[in-house]
Amino acid sequence: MENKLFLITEQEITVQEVVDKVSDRNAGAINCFIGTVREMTKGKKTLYLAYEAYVPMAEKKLAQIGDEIKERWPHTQVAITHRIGELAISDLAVVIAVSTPHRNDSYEASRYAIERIKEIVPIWKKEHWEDGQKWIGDQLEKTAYPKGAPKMEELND
Amino acid sequence: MENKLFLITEQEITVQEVVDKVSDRNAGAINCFIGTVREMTKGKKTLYLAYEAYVPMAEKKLAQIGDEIKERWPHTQVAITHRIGELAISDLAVVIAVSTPHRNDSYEASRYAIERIKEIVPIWKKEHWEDGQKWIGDQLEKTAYPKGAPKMEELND
Amino acid sequence: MIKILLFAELSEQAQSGELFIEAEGKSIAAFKDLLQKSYPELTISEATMIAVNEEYAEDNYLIQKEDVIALIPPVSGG
Amino acid sequence: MIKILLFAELSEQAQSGELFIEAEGKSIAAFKDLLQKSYPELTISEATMIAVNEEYAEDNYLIQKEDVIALIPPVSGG
Repeated sequence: MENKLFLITEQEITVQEVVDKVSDRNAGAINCFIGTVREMTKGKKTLYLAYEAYVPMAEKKLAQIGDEIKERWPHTQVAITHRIGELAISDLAVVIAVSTPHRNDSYEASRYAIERIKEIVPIWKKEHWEDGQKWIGDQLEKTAYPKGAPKMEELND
Repeated sequence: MENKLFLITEQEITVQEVVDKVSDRNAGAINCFIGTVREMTKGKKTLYLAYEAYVPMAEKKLAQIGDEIKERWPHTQVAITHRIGELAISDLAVVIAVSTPHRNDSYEASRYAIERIKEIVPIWKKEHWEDGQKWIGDQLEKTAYPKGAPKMEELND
Repeated sequence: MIKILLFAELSEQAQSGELFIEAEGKSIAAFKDLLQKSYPELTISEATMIAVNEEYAEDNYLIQKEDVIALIPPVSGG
Repeated sequence: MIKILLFAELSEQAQSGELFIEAEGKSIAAFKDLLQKSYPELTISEATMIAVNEEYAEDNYLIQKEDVIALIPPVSGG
């Protein structure tokens, strides 16, 4: 089942694998966004991260994001893989691939996907620093849209 | 020399190879834009494309784009590979990888890169259709900025 | 008894990934109140979403016999 | 004689990737005029940029003895 378009996995993510899922003869552009584990955040040093997910619901919500994107940007293909478990610095946490006929849409749809992931997909990150650990919540500090979908201008802050 | 950050090549491009060049412990995001050969454009069917480049100058201009990006978005890593020669439908023509500490910058810097490529990098595309062929020029139909650099608002049309 | 799934901070607080509670017929809002009273160690807030059968539920939804409920604290994927 | 590199449509029109022309001391603008007169089959326009030694040149640049000139028609990479 590793060829699911919307996948939560404990395995390392291969960028090419996700990109290949959106390959399309009528795509002129593929945007691939990769979220990686960063070492320093506001002067604080991360040792490693742990991600946990409500896996079946998370995959459904990723698929919902794919549907929202296809509705807003027709003729688009979307694949998203999110890794869970323990991740080291520089590991890939999420890979979003979007193919579209024209390039601008690929950027916009990809950015929409990452913002929506941070709103509705039940995945949680626990940061492990030298001096402690903490489950991170509500990074966006804004309204959740569990059922509907936000307007693009609401994504651009 | 395949590990050059700014490369013109006749070989197939591997996405992972370009992405790996911008891997950075302090990157939280990598945006990877892939330009592919699209079959249908405005109802016209492309059979294949040929790209030609003034190779040494093209690599210099790609590097210049990298410098412009680092100046506008600090702590950014950039790698760009453009393929030349004959390309089939769905082949990768260009791969741009940009790593940044925060995700918004990765999208903006990547979009800047593709727009600048279409302005200043001496690479030319010849479309081969069923009923003819043509060197494509001036897709942007706007002012060239051979030495300076455009403002972001000029890129957003 | 209704099965409640817990994740992240909440499963650490409960020292378990699941709980069972008598909640059939209750609204989501009433269920949250009851759960908080029964398990004061759990951090349940306005921001804690409730999923029923893997879909976000409205506050006025009435819990059915076979429902699987999950507490969804603010998410932080990506 | 100055070496002129041609690409894309221009090299097809000239049936060659290079030409040689007497252009030392000329400005870029004068060089473009001369080249167009000498090779009327070439499509040279306002949009045709001139590179000198792999860098775009201004119209008033004066061509030096060892310069390598390239004609850069509107680009279409990406």
